[in-house]
Amino acid sequence: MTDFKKDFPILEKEIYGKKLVYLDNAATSQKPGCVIDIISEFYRSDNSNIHRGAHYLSEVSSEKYEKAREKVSDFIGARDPAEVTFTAGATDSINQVACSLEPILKGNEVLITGVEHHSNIVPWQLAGAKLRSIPMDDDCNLLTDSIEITDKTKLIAISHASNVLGSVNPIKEITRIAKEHDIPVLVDAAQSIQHLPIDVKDIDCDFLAFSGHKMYAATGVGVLYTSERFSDIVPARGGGGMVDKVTLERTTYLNPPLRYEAGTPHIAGAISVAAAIDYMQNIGMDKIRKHEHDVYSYAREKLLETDGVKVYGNTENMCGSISFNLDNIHQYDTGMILDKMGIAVRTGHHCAQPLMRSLGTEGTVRASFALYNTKEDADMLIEGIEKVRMMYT
Amino acid sequence: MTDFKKDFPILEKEIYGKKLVYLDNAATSQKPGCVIDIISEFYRSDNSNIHRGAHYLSEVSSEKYEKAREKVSDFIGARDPAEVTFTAGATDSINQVACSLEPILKGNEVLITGVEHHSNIVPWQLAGAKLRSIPMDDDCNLLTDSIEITDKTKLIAISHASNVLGSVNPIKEITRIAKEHDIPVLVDAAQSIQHLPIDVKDIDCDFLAFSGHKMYAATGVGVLYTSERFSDIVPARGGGGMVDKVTLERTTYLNPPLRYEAGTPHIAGAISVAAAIDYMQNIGMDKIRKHEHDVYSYAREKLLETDGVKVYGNTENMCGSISFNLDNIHQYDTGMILDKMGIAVRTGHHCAQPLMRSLGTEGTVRASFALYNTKEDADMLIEGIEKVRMMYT
Amino acid sequence: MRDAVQDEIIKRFDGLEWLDRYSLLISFAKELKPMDDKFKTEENSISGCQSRVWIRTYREDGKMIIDLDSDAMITRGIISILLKVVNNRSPQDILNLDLYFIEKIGLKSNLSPARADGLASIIRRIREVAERGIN
Amino acid sequence: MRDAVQDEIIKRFDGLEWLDRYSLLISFAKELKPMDDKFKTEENSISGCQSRVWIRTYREDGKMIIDLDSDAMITRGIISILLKVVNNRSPQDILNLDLYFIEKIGLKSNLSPARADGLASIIRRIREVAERGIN
Ligand SMILES: Cc1ncc(COP(=O)(O)O)c(C=O)c1O
Ligand SMILES: Cc1ncc(COP(=O)(O)O)c(C=O)c1O
Repeated sequence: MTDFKKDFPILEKEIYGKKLVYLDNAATSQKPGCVIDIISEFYRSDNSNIHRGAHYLSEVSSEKYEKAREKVSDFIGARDPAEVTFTAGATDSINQVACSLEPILKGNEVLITGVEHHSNIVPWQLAGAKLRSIPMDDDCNLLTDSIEITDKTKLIAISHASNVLGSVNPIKEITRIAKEHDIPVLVDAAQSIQHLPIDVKDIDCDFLAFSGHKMYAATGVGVLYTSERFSDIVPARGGGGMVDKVTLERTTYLNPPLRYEAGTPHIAGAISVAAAIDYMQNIGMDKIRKHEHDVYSYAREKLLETDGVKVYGNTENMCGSISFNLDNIHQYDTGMILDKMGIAVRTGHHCAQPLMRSLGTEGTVRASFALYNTKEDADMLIEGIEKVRMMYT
Repeated sequence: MTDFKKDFPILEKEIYGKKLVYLDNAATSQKPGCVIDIISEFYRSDNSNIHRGAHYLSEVSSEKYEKAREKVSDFIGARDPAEVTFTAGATDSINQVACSLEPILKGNEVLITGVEHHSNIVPWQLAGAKLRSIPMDDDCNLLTDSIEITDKTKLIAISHASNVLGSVNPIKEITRIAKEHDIPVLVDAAQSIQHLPIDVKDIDCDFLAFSGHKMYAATGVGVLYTSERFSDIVPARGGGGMVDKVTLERTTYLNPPLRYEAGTPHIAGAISVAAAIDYMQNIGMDKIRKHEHDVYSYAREKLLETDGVKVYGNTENMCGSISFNLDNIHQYDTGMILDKMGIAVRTGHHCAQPLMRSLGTEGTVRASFALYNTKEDADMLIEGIEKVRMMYT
Repeated sequence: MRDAVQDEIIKRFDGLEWLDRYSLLISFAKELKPMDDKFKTEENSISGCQSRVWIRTYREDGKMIIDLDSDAMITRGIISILLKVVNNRSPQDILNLDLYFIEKIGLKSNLSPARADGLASIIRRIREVAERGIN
Repeated sequence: MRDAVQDEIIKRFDGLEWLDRYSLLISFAKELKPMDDKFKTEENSISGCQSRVWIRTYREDGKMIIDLDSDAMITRGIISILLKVVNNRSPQDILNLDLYFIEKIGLKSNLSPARADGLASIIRRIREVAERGIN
């Protein structure tokens, strides 16, 4: 195992005089120096607006931006880079789909799961759809046999991995069922793109959404994969760069991907996503996944072994996040004390209130892992938990 | 006059062996080193997701983000930082308003001007509104006396300054008229925020939109000012961070500003906007404006004096952009040749096809200025134009 | 404006390590009389995300009696200290108070606007009640 | 696969400064026979933003005859060279062609996907017609 921490400048930091143990990766990941440098470099020597440029810098920026699109396209196994559009984040990606599909969804139904993040709940409500959850068992395994599809069901929108539990949903099973009923599927990959192999052809989903900032890239950038099957839906946003002919009476749109990118995009952000993919691929995706799996499993086991700790959810495949609570200690207290020991976790409902309700708690403590976390980090967490318990007895 | 160019690393660059003369600022501005450094610094030592953080870094990021909001709020004279939301750019800001107001706009009318950017045209069309332009004379002065407001008119949406001509629209006159009819006004300040003093209380507009990347800040970030009068409209986007209680049946929203910021925002971007404002204020806004006015007037006069150059538009106040064409030479040719001399201008319709139609041209050459441009840059442009004319005769 | 109660509290936190400060907060929390469950209603709650806080106020001899509780210990600790400072005073007194102890004992981060459930919203709520008490 | 016409063109651009390359392009442009205005229709145009390009093709003795024009001189110059290379060949010949001259004379940037009106879309259009000519 090489030490990936050294690639991430912020991980050198001390918090309250303690070495930072960053376990809030499901909220946002840290950025390797090489990604930060590429962002600076872009502003220092290439920055220009893209597309239709008549000048050199504009060509350079456009080329880097389109190369980033190609890189993402390859990374997720898209058929064509035109299926990849850059957005402002996973939430934005999902909102765009909700807005474009609004005519179909309004008054109809979107099927989700019981573990969804608010970003995969509220956009559908704003589009006027009713929501129904696929049932799950007490361990939060989806009961795919019980999926009920009605005439009103117009879309299935599911997270690949839960940001709270780390549970991995059987998305291929779900797209298979959806296809039988000819229903499109959106996959919220915000918590899987950085942990699991993703191939949109293999998954056979129609939309896939994720954020750059959770996969070692800049804030303010995300990706929406839109299958070529949906290459002619009404764009959610209008503006410069996505139109062909504009009159006050009538406007025609360009083809994807430009069709779905209104206004000046986050050029530096898109380039940072490509740089983050490069960083990961240079290490090797398999190597990252194996390491992450080892650390995640280790941490999970340790937590399960620790007295007075309740761990939530238990599915066959898990990654990224682990949610727990200490008996009789409020998650807020746990989080605050861990923070004072330099251990950054997140506490609360994690933007998943419906899940909290079904877990019967107001919130959890969530430790979430990235490629730079180690078994030592997990040990520090356990040690911290023991200290919290001591302080409270 | 101090030399501001030295603050901008990219301006050191040579293009085809010639020193870069960057005159494409209306498309995007360059970034001073201090802004670039603040972005890097954020990722190197503060990066975390904001709000509800139980840990130190999250507090630091949240505080910097909220401080950025306050800085923007002060900069535009808002009553309260809650009136300021960060978006993905000017286009995004306008689309959010169009989406929130859709119930009111659908089947009704939005009054615009004849110089609007597509980003202030297409969103209203997508919201189902009809568009009508305020008449203007041949020099592109708005004829505010001829403004006709009907029962169908539900919004006036006007650019403060034209991205093509540099003409400044009489927005205060327009808000005055609008208020008489109790009609809200959106001001597209994408081309004025970096050049003109803006006070939203004084302008008395209801919405104001602009982009960070055109005012020396990062790509992927913009601002939407929403007057407190509109603090309870339906948010355009749903997701994490903007909700109070979420159930599958019903969701309630937080108050502004959070209400209008769904999902993880572009934290580094927002901070870069504050850094850009700091940079400008450190120089002094008055000093910048005087310098820009001198250079702009000089360039305009020189162009008007040059044989075979047709300059478009002529209003009392002008800033930023100058559009022109050379007799019998296609704007694309002019742009390409200037590029080879290291002079970056933009050519084409500048996302303002309706304006191009009324100017009777398919496109123009646009030179657009920023605080670092000098009279020497204007001289280089004129020299370049002379060379183009020579090559074409 | 110096305030003896606050000065006393500040002295107790003085020089402590971070973790010890939190231990002290917890012991303050333990001193706080729990609120009767019947008062822990939706109306009495101060909305937030991290921990729940309930408030109940009434007047006795012109003084404002404030009853506060939370489901999190650290918040209870903060509340407990806060009550030592603000409880049992006239509304005008409360509005005049300069709560300098917050910064001094290093709880300022709990005041950040990001913490909807932080001290800031509790104090805001108390001030609102006090203002209504004056008019 | 070497191609005499392309090699000849490359030689003429060899060693020239940027501005001289564009002067040469303009002189190529001047050699191009303008398209009759009646053919400059919406259908015949290759959509783009920077300059307008019209294309008209027909067959003569199994060869493809391509007529191209643009309202911008530099585009005309590029077109003029392109036609020297591709015009008057069989569809299969055209599809087989390796257009290496583009890179060699430094026009590659005109090929970027950002330039909807660039050489790339013109070449794409010619290939499409050629492919239809084979099937
Ligand atoms: C599962 C899931 N979906 C969507 C999102 C939203 O991502 P963002 O806030 O970057 O838009 C998140 C982030 O927390 C998430 O965990
Ligand atoms: C007047 C005007 N409005 C809106 C926009 C859109 O800005 P952005 O592309 O940053 O969203 C522009 C940018 O060109 C503009 O000039």
